[in-house]
Amino acid sequence: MALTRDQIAMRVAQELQDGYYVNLGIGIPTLVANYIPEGMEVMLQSENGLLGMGEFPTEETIDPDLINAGKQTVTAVTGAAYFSSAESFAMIRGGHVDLTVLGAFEVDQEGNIASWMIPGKLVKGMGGAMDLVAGAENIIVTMTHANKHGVSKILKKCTLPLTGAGCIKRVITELAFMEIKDGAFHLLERAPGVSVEEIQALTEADLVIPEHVPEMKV
Amino acid sequence: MALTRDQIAMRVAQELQDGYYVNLGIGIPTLVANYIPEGMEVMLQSENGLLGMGEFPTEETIDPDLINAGKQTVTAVTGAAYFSSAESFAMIRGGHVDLTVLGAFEVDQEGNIASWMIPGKLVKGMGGAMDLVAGAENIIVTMTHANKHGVSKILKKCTLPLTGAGCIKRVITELAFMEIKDGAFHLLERAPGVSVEEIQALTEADLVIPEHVPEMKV
Amino acid sequence: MSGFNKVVTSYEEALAGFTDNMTVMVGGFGLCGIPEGLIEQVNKLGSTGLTAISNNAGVDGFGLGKWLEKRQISTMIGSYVGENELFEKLLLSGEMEVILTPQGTLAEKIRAGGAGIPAFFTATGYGTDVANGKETREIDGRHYVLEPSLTADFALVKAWKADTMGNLIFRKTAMNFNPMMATAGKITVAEVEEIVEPGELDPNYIHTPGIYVQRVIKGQFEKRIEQRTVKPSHQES
Amino acid sequence: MSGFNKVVTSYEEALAGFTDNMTVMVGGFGLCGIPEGLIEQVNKLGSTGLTAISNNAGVDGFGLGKWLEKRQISTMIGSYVGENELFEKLLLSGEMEVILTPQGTLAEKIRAGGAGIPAFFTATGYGTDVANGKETREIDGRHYVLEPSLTADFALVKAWKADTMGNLIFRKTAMNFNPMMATAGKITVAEVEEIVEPGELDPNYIHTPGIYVQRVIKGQFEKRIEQRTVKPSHQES
Repeated sequence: MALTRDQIAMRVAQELQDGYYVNLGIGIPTLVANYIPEGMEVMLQSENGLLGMGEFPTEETIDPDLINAGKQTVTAVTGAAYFSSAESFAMIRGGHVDLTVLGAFEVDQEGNIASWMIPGKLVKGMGGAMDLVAGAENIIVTMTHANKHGVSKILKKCTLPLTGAGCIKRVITELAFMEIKDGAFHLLERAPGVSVEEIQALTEADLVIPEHVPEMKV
Repeated sequence: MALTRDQIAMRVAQELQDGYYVNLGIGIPTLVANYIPEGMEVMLQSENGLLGMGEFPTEETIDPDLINAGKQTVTAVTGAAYFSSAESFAMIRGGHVDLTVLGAFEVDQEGNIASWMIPGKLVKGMGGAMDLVAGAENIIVTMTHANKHGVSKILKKCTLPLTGAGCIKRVITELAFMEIKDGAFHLLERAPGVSVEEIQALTEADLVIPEHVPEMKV
Repeated sequence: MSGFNKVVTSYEEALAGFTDNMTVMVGGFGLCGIPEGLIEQVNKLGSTGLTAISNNAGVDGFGLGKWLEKRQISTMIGSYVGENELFEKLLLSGEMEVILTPQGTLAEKIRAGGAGIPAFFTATGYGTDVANGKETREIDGRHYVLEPSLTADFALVKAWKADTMGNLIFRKTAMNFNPMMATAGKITVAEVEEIVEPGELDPNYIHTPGIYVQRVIKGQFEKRIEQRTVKPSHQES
Repeated sequence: MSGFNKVVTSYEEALAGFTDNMTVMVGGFGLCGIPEGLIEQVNKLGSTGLTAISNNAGVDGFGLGKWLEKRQISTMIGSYVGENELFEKLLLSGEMEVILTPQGTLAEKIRAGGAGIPAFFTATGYGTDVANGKETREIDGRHYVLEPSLTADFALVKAWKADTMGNLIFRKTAMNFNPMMATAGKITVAEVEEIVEPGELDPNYIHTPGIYVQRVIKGQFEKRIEQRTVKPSHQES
């Protein structure tokens, strides 16, 4: 069966390592914070100037001067640090963040990602997304495999304006965990109960399917 | 009579304005701090990371963590700030320092300055001098008009390796206060008792001499 | 003399010399850390033809949203805009030009402007529309875009505390774009919650040295919250 | 698990993985704010062929002067060197190459390296030997030199205090090059005067966030003074 949003987040969380500094985008990526393995320490970076983002505040501790990149009120963990946007993106651009998780509209087999603009809709802007995809060595994209009409978003070539070129290596959808290399998607894992054929059917890109495709453990 | 080192500093100090942020180089420029006009406030920037440099400490207050760009132990005034070398040169390069005073081996009528290297002698490095001359809008060079053999250092063209190109506008020597513009030195003031002819004799550069050249008041 | 006393007591003084068609940077991320009173004053002045450099463009009726209402902005440079409906209208009608800039590139362009760096290379935006018309270059096997720096006639920033000499400290994530903008304005005006005497701020922890700041004014801040997210008070994990 | 505990208790651990021919940044301005114990340890290791990036090169018998004695440096990148006699010898004999770099350019090259900026334009050095062989460009009527950034295999920095997670604060002008270098090392080792628990450093005034720091060691510092300048104690102005 296709993964839920939370299950996608759970699978992403398995890629975390103790001591990782991680930037989580808005949407499913944010949920990853709920599934950090027991006893593992991870520091969340929020690109508006916070390393060590904590959970939401209570009504008593809410502070308008302490928000995350989604403009939500948050808290800071012990050992956190605040800094300017320039410093924050120095961290990101300089490759100091260990893992970045973010959503996308489309990805393609060249590692391109489109995540910020749909022509014809109001353009709100890329925010920090272009910096994140250009700066991070280690990116996981979480997205749905196809749109509601069954049109694949795992493509040979992105159709929407790009957020970054040649920068994506790993993608998790509700159906599959895939790696992009040598100009193709490689199927690493499938969602429990989802067949390789179902994945193949919803994948427009070249998909390399190994003999054995294990099921995800979520 | 030719100005003393202190008199040169006194003349430079007349160019200060209340509220100026000033960077003073090593040597005569340092002496300018002793002649800040009564009641005028000036903040001294030291490029190793201090805005608001104070006087030397006492034996009791000496602090190895608090030095100036000449590596001398100093103090900080009330309202000072410490910062990194990158921030310090952001100030300098970004043109935020109101006045920079520094020494030179040679200057020429194109506004070039040579102050850091004499071929054949050990090259110790330019330190912050190249950044200072490139970054400051308002620079005063203090230097001797000629060497001990009477060879002019106010030149048509510098002979030594440059510290900066086309960046110097004002020069004070023991004999004269000059402005560089339109490819020539312009004599603005002469040291008390020094004749225009004496200055002319020790100036290799093109020197524009107005009808009346007032004496400096020091 | 009072060479380093930068305190002004009215918003008129704070924005003296502000005119139509100027380029103005405005600090803040969303509505967090914005100079509310200075924004209000520009709104009162009614200056038009402004090029506004700000990460966001406020919301309807608050922050830069007010400038939109009065059609004060002709060009908006930001990374994420359009949290208000009016923005869309002005954009579609061509009354306003928008230059979308990746957030980190925007931050660095402003820092570079203040630091006398006219342009720098960044990988951000390579292969995207952001790189259109810009020089690109391969360096050590990666592709980069040349980005020119940004400066402004006025930088309007919001700080937590200032001393009278213009040394600033910011608080938590209300810092955001404010420190860089403070360095990049020909005239930088800091609106702050508290003004203290020189010496009261520890010189070791000044975020913005006073050399960058021309005017300081004490403001009143509403500090409106855009996304009020809380957990129940009794949940104690 | 102890994912963020970066404290090591021996200099061997602090410099584990340090080898010949590496590029190493060393913080400090003159002898102020140098990581004395880490410098000593590299000296003990006897690693050779090093490219050392440091504003200065120490003095005879102290700081990087010790590396010179053991002929450990093959290339020195700094802005002001040669405060010791040995330096001159090594330079003239060709045993060591020296790349003199303007101090502000050096600071910015290191910051850029840490911030993922591969190159930037600066007016500093235009028209001088520093620009030899480098691209220059006129932008808005001024001339600039393109300067590539610097990174290092190891960055050895000195801070005042660290928490166990590697958040650092520096003290007074002992800060100097240390914060930028901390961002530019593949492995950044901070030698500090005091290590405290997380939470003891105010998150609002962290100079170097722990993300940049891989190892922290508590050191003993002699803090030698190069130019001991004092005024008489009774003079009270």
